[in-house]
Amino acid sequence: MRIPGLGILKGMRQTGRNFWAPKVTNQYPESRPTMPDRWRGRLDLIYDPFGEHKCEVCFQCAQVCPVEAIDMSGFDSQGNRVRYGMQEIYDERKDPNAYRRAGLPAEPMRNAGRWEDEIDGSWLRVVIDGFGGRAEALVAIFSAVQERYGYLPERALRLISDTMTIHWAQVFGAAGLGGFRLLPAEGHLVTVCTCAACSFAGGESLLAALTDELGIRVGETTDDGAWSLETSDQVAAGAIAPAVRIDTMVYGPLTAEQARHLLAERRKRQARAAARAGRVS
Amino acid sequence: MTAEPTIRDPLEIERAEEARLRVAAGLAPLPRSGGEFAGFESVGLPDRPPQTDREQEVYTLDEGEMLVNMGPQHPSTHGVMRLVLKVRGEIVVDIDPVLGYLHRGIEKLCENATYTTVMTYVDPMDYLSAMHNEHAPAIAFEKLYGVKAPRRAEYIRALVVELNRVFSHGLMMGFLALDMGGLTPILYGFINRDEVVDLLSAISGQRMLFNFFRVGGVNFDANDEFFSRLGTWRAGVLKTIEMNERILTDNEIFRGRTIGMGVLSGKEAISLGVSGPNLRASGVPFDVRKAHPYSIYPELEFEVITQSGGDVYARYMQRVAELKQSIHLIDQIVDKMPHGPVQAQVPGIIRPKPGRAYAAVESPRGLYSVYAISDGGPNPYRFRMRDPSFISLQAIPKLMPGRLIADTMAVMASFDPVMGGVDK
Amino acid sequence: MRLLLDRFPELAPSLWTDDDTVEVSVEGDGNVAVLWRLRDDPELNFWFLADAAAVDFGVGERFEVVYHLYSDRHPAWLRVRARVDRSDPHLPTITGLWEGAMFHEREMYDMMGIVFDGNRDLRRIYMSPDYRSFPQRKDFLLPDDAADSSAAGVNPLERPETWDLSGGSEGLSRGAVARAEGKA
Amino acid sequence: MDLLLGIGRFLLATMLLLLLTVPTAFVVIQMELKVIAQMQLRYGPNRIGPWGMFQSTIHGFKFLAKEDHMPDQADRATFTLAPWMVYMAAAMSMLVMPFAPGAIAADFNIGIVYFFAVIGLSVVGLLIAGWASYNKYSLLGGLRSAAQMVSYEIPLTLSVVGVVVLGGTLNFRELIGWQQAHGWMLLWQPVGLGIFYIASLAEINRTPFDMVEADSELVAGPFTEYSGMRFGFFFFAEYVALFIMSGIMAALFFGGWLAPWPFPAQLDGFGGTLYGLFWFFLKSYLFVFLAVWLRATLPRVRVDQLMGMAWKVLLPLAMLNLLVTAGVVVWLNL
Repeated sequence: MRIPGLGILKGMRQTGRNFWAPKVTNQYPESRPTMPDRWRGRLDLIYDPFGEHKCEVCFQCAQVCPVEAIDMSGFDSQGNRVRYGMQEIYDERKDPNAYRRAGLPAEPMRNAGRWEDEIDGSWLRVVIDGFGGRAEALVAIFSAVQERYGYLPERALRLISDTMTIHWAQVFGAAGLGGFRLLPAEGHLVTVCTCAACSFAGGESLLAALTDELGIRVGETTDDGAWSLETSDQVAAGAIAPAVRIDTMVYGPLTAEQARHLLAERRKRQARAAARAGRVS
Repeated sequence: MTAEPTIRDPLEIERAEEARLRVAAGLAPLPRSGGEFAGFESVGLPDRPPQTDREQEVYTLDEGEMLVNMGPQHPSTHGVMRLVLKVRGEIVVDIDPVLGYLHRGIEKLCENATYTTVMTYVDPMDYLSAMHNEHAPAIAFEKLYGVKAPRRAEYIRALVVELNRVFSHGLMMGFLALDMGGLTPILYGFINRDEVVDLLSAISGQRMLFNFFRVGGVNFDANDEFFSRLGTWRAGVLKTIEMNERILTDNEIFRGRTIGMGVLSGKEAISLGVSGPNLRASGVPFDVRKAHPYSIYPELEFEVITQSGGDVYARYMQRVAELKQSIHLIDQIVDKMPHGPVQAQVPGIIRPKPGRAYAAVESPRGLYSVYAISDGGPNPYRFRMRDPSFISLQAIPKLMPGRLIADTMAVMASFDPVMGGVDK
Repeated sequence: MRLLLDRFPELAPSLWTDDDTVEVSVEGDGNVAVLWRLRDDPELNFWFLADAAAVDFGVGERFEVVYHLYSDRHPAWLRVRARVDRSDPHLPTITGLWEGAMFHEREMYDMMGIVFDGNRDLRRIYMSPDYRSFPQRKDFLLPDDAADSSAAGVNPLERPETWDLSGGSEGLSRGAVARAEGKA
Repeated sequence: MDLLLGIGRFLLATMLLLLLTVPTAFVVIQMELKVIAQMQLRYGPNRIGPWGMFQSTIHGFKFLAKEDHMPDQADRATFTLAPWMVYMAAAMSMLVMPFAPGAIAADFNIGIVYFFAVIGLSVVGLLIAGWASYNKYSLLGGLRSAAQMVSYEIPLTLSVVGVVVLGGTLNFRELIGWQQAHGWMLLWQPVGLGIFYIASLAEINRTPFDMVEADSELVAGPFTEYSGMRFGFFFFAEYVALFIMSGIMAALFFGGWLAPWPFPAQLDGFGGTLYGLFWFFLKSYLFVFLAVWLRATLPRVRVDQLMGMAWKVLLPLAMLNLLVTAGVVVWLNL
């Protein structure tokens, strides 16, 4: 036999007691919860002890994000602006996408046809096959592409990613590593290493010689646009100090004389290539 | 409702009929009548002719009936679902659940994802039991790939899954009360949930969408921080649950509204495909953990709990009993936890041999199963998920006719559907 | 399993077992009869319909509707695969056996376009009523979502030449068919 | 001259009372926010002002700042009239509220009759709000309010009739005087008190009888389509009504402004008014607290249970109570 009202009184006793009980709300800005060590819910970039961002724009986080929510941009080791993200949000894929979601027949992508136009797809596939499609050969394939186009077109990278079954972010990250250009540019890029080992081994005089030879200072481009000069402390390991990188190739150890000779060689080769191009055209 | 006049000019009837047809064919906008009650009838009718028998049945109104759209934006539809209620005054005549407002095509997305990334897609399905959502694909993929998770990994899996069940059932008590107008139990439920979720974030790094299970193991081992938090939580877990019990279980108003309400017999429940606590509340002892044991459940001691009532109160009591059973299971698992690795040697992108695998787990809402087909590629060829709340939802139109609008909410909350899972 | 073979000798050729699954195949319209006998046979007694799902094996191939059943008497899941013609996908409904198959069948209709004859409520469940495609068929492509996914490049479905849905679906279907053959 | 003075006094009193309703609503709302929060193991509002004291005030001003929206097909006149009516019903019933000796705005002979007549007006406001909104939820809520309030009015009034029979007066001041002489009505009419409390909760749509705006079923009942200050009026009226019901209960059953001990149960002069005010408000807010406590604990009852309780339990009980009271009064010749 239940006495009516007793259950209600039991509940009211509970709430009444809780009226005086200590509260469990976390007063957020004043008292911050201690997150577990494994907590990976933070949405900011981590700083190192020197106050620099620890992020190296390697795109690995963007790669593993399953819903492709990460859209990031930054500067690679050469100071080029690099970006990884879903382009279709902003441009060409949007409209057909919307059509398809609505169940309507979609127009082909506006830019889809340009993939093969912009780059020579069949040539690239031959190159890839030549390296056996191995992931280790990625840098060599990049070199070949850059040799041909002067930079790494995004379409080529996409094609490499597709053909070699390497994730796009990895391909793109590798392309950002050293010496590769992601934007069309004229001429060659000469990078002199300024790491400690190279400086001790004569990097300063090497830089002076190159400045003298090219007639430009660091960070500048010659008037005809053929040569640019810059410095970096990440060109090569100290074993080949002092080192110079011309485009993607790293040379070293070099003396000032050898550097002048190297430049002269490249100029000759360039002239020959220009002459051949002239004949063909 | 004012009755329409029965004797009318035939020409007027014809005109009205024509106008209705034009509306049905989409040629004319819905008429905007004035404030008279008859005007209500036209609003809410679908703007196209009914297609199926059932639709005809629901959307044809008799004298004095009207349609009420409950949702997609409504305080108590547990997410975005629309219930079209056909009511006669306050009495529900028929219900048509309209789904799809949260449909994300997760099955299709998973068919385009690798086996590892599937785990992240299934998390937000039934967001109150994310661990169970990951458990079923993990088992299925392990079957496909022919790898077994280490024993410690299986124990950790069972542990987190039972923790997840605890907070899910605890929240159900709160939601049920909230849908009946009780404000407090939901907050006590959330106290418990917050503690469990902190615990789970100590082991997985995330609070809600854990992404913790891997093919062949789990992402992290349970560390000291986790176990120390688990001990603290275990000491106080029954407190919040008992608070809710004191407020609800003996409350006369609560009992008056739930006992005898929405009675689902065992036979009906089986026919409707209702599973899990809802089925057991109808007296059918079917628990996947016992019926088709997976993981380490054969090694644990527990009984299948059933209730005899089959009504809302029985479903509530079933949740409470299972919650305590889960805590009991957690104790056993922690006692028996072996040492060893937590992840088998499995590459990041796996390509299982062509084959098929079916795996089912007991989620807080019932039988949650995965049917995966591999074609040898890195993505599942077909990835099918059976979400229990999707199927249980069919019981609501069966139970409601003749009841009041207010009971719709109570009955629906007693089935504890989660729209993320229903809409996939 | 022996019992199953006794009762259904005609299904013997399609029998396939796994460590926890027994699988049989039936031709399209045989599903109701087989499932009915499976459910009501006192010794088999597969009383619980655990799942009903459709699988698309690509253009030019077939659909399959897969039922998973459970029985107290047997330790394994029973999987019944019913073949459906892809060009004319019709199958008798099993809502007469299990009412709960209603939502399953509505979902299959919505996602795959399989028509269940006799179903009283066969309409779209997730997509809007005026929607025209069947999203989970393999020839329904999602280039926008898939091209950047971590599996991009390995999936032939996402090549740009197959993006045009209206005409050029051969490119993709070849791949899908090839893979379906490898599996079936 | 007397007439003019009377009119002036009346105007002043009504003005004061109208002005009083707003801070009353603020205090009651603040109490509800804070007390429920405490019972739910939360802190409640604690950012605006010291200890979050001005949260409800900000709520009130927020209503002023919001867009005033009216549905296209709403009936404009009645839609506008409804909040006004509900608010006036609550505010007008304050007129007979016996705050303290000398602090009754209108000391009618038939104060109790007036009170029940006026507070019942709010049902009309809710009904037309539900009808005018052109919304099914509103309509259902409006009809629910009509059914609920009309049926609870009867046990409510019957339970008070017992008090009136015992006290022999319809005037609040005299009733309190009677209670000073004979002890609080609580002791004489415990059954009447129970019926009155339950029925008054239903009359002002408080949990567990908040069927009218049952937010998990009817969104917000008749208020669904209201926004801005119109909704604010409904909102305020609801809480003012809660205060009024608590005050009336204090006056009828708990001795009104009387202190709980007889030594100086009431004082004379201006100090006496303050003394009375103190006790009256203390008692009223205790009952407000009780109502809030109930709201924090109980789920809502269902419509049919609600009506069943009114007609099957409360009404016979109230009749019986009246019968016994009247019999005792006649028998003892009180």
